[in-house]
Amino acid sequence: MIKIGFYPGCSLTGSSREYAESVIALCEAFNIELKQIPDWNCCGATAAHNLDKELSLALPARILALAEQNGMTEIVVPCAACYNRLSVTEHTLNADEQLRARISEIIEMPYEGTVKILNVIQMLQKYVVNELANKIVAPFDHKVACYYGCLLVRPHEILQFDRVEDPQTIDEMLKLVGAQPVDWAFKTECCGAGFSVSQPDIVGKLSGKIVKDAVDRGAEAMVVACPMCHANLDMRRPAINSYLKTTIDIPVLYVTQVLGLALGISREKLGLQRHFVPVKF
Amino acid sequence: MNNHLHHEERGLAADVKQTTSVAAEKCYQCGKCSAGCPVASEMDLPPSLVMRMLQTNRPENDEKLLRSKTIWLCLSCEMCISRCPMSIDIPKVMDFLRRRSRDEGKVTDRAKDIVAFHDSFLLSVEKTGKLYELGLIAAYKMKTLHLMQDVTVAPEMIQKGKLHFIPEMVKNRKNIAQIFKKTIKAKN
Amino acid sequence: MSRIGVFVCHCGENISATVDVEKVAQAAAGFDDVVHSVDYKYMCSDPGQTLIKQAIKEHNLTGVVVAACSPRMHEPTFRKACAEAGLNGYMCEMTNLREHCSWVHDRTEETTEKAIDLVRMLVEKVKNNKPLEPILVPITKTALVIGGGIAGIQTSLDIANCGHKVILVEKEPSIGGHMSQLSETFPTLDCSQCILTPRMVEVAQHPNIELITYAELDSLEGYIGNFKAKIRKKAKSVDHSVCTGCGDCWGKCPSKKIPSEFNAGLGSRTAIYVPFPQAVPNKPVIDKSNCNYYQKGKCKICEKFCKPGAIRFDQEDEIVEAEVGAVVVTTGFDVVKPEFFPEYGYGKYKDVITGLQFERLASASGPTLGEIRRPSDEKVPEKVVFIACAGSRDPAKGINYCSKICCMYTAKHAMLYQHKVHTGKSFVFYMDIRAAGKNYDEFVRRAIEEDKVNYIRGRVSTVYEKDGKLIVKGADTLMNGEPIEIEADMVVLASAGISNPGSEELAQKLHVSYDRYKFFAEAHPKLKPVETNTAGIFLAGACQAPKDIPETVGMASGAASKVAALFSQPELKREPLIAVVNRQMPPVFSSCVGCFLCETACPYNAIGREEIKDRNGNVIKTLARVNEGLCQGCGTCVAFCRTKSIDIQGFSNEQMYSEVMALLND
Amino acid sequence: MNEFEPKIVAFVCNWCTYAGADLTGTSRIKYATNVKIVRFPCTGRIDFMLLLKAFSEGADGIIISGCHPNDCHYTSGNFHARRRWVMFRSLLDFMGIDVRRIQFSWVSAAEGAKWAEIVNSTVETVRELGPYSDYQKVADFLKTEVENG
Repeated sequence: MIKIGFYPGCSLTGSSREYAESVIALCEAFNIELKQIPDWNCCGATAAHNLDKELSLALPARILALAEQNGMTEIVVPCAACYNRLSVTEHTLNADEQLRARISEIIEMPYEGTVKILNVIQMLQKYVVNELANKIVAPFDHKVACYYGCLLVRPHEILQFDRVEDPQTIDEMLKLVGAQPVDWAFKTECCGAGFSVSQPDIVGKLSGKIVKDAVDRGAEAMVVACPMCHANLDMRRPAINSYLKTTIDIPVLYVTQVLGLALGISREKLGLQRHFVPVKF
Repeated sequence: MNNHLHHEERGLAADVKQTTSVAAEKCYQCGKCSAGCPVASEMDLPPSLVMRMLQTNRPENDEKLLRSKTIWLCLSCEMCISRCPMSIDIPKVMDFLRRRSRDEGKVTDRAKDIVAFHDSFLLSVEKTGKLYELGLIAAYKMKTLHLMQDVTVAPEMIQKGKLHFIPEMVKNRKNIAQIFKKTIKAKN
Repeated sequence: MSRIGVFVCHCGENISATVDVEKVAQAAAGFDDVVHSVDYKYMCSDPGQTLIKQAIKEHNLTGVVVAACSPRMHEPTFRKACAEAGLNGYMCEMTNLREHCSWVHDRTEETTEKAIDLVRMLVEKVKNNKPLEPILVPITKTALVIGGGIAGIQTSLDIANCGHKVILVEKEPSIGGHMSQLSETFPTLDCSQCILTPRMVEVAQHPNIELITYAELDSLEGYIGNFKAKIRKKAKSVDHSVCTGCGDCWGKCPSKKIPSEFNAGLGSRTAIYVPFPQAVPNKPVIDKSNCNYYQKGKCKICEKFCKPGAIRFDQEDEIVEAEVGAVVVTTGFDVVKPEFFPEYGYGKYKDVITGLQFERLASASGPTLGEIRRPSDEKVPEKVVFIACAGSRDPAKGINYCSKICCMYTAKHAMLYQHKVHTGKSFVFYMDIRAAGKNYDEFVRRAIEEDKVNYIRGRVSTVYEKDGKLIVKGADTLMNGEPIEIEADMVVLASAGISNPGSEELAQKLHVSYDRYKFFAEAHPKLKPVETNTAGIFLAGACQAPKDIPETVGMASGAASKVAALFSQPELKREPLIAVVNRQMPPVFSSCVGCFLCETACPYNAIGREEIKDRNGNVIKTLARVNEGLCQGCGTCVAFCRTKSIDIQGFSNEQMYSEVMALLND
Repeated sequence: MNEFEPKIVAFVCNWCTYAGADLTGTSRIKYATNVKIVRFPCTGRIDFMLLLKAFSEGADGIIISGCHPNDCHYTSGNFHARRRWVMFRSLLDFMGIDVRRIQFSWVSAAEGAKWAEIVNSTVETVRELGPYSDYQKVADFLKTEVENG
């Protein structure tokens, strides 16, 4: 049994709980125990760093400090936005001792910077990929457009995850379960991110361009690893369709849902029924 | 010794440099940022123009920047810096300009929805330690009076189990309150 | 008792703006043994030098310290001036108040104090200087030219025409270099091959030039006038003395799909090949890495069809040795590789090509016979986007410099395209137009005004393919950064010029400096552009930095004239800054104890042994002895010598000690 | 403010670091005035007894800088210097001299900015270490060395 620290983040307990469900289901299948960071808080997301620098560091620092307090050396952060905020905080505070001391004082907790932060793809690569082939019961025989968005790949100097232009990690992983990734142009274009509520028109336009390109290239499904991207591409589909002046019904799946389907995990356990755009396969 | 003679720098660009270490004079106006920015066409000032205005070091341009819609439209997607030949951290500059704009009460009316959303978001985090989505939407609607927006989405979210009626709470809320008090609230 | 003169230079205001030069001169006047100390506006000028000469005579000076710029710049100037006034040149030292003081500090008291310290150090050193005489060495009047592009061709011809022998070494099977790949040349649009080919033939036929193709420098030893070069001739697998160049072999070779280097990958060649029809020599070589016989052990079709019987599968690499008196490096440049532009999709999309590839498309001898057809489907592109500064001036990607030639060739490309495709539309994304040169700006204006090329000031963010079109996302910075999208059929990148792979290795073989981009470093950016820091080794062309053809040819002739000047002397005067073993009166003879640690340390095998014999011919002592022809004056032996018996003239133990002590005991 | 201003001697080779320091000047990059350069043909020429002598005469810090490995104008002088430096460092340790007082580095003719950085960082390091006061130790050592031949 492998034990990893787990930071679900707010979205995964609410609007994107199917992401959490599918992550947990997948980990179960591979005998990985996810241990939630006790009493975790919101990372502050875009709002905090838009409005206050110290707040935008203190909120993630509290999360990481709690993980340290509980003896965790490695945590998985499925939400790309949280992953980004936590990684940037870790990087910033590790590079500036004075600032780290100041933030420690704000959160009233010591923070050493010892916890390794993994996104869901990195966790899968580390613990799951080698065993994946043996467990496939229903190859995911569909054309997919893997959508990475901004937060998984930028800033590259800090995240060091995949290359900034035309990343491949998710594509390569999905090939292992029988999917056929399409070569498309909008893998790392922004979907509109935190404007989902405040600027739905912009989200419709930006996400519209992304969805249209995926469909134009023959994709049958879009695959994401970020709740914000999912919300914009799935929940905001009416805004997208009204921008595109057409009806596009390509479903948007989390990468963990696609892997789960290939392993034969039930649709309910993976939370597919929670999507706005129905998943028909 | 080592007391190098520096020209005294003033104005917004100097403040940007001091806070973010981003030197506006590094920008040679190639425009690659504006070319790649997903929201450039919605902006009143595309990112390369923001950098140019900082370079001019003129009070009236500083003022225009702080009252621009651009700074609030920036999505922090980091496309600009990832392709900038001079590695200029424009997102960091935008962060700085947003904070300065708020501190000086210069937030443009054209961005009030965006700022209201950020405020509602942080309010939720301050009160509960986490994001309470239903509360966020309610607070946002009260702030903006966009009462009818998304009236169809919310019920469907509830039906799909995506919205809680009761917020999840951090146990140590005192700790969270302290964090807010020592950071964002200390300045306002 | 020494009588030292100190001469403090203002260098216009370069020094005097931050250093109080009068104070320095006054302070120096107070140093022990300084009998004369003055400051002057320009010491290196004629009146400045006269000032020194007069002072030497008037004050009977035994040593001179010039406090001015870097000795790397003007040491020879002032040593010569002293010699003219009757003071041995090596009794003159310089201290660097400009590069090491006034230019790197602000105007403070500390700066002037430092300047005074620097002067004191050299005053103490010069007191321990000894008069030296130059060493005379013979000169081998043959030049080695490395690289057979236009720079190497021009250099070789110029040296050969002065009546000296030249060995021209080229690593490819033919000379010609990048210039032979170009279609037409700016700003006159004359055909590149038409002007180059006659010179290539002239090289091949010149009685003074020995052309060695398909060969590289293996090693170089020795020093100016007396180098020994080892040249590796790669096995051609063809006996060129028998081969007639008939072409039967490459007509029959079954390996036909090898990307042609000459066509920048846009066409293919065979395994036994001549790179292009006008190649010199026009005889083939076998590319072993792509030959069926070498790779799989079977084929030999070329041998079967070769009527003269010139194929030699068992030929091996051969090392030839040559004695040369000078070396000219003319190895040229390269362009950045595909992985450099992930955002532009180069390497991923066939119709995103480099400028060099466009040259081949536009060339009458190219894969499309000069018609502009895009690589993916051979259609004539209706819309072409040219992206200038693709890689250049991009510190984020590690290239800070301007590649200098792209503005001009991009204008030329757009112009050629418009001439060949009358209905086509062309766009150039640029940052600045750098068209400094005779008739250059006029040329660019012609592209814009007469050929209607659309110039857009802005850099492209990304290029992606959609429905057979390349979508180019740029911005117009003259329209306040307004985003622009162009659906193009082909995109041409003005890719940055970079140093050749292997240039670092070559520089190390030659012991010459190179810059951070691995371009070879000239000895002085303005006044010694074709020299390197190593005497006898010269540079020409784009191996020093990207440059266009006229500049390359000018530099090549410049390097050739330096070689010719060197060869015009009967013997060479060398600096006597070499090691010597001390000699004392009998019965000691020398403090050298004959341990010969110096012999093992010397990188030049310059230490020999000298036997001291008594009257009867019995060896009573064996001493180390420096061969002054071989010693280069590095001084490694000095640091190794335990008895301080070997010392280096000009940087002797006494000199260095007194210099350091002067600094610390002020 | 009476900050301690360390005296630092730089022993550099003529071909790489001296030229690199020239480039610092040509590029007008500013650095501290504490360092004075002594020009050698090659770092291989530097007799490390001279460094001890410098310490014994009141130097607070020393910089030794030459060509990068493989780039030596004289093929291998810098390798000899490096080897000697490794031995010398243990001698310093043995004598109780803080090795941070000596900065050993490679600066090529193209690295003007690097030279300024090295000067400034060495000045800072030595400034923090304070004035070098154990020179008597070195002087004694040198004396016995000389006596022992």
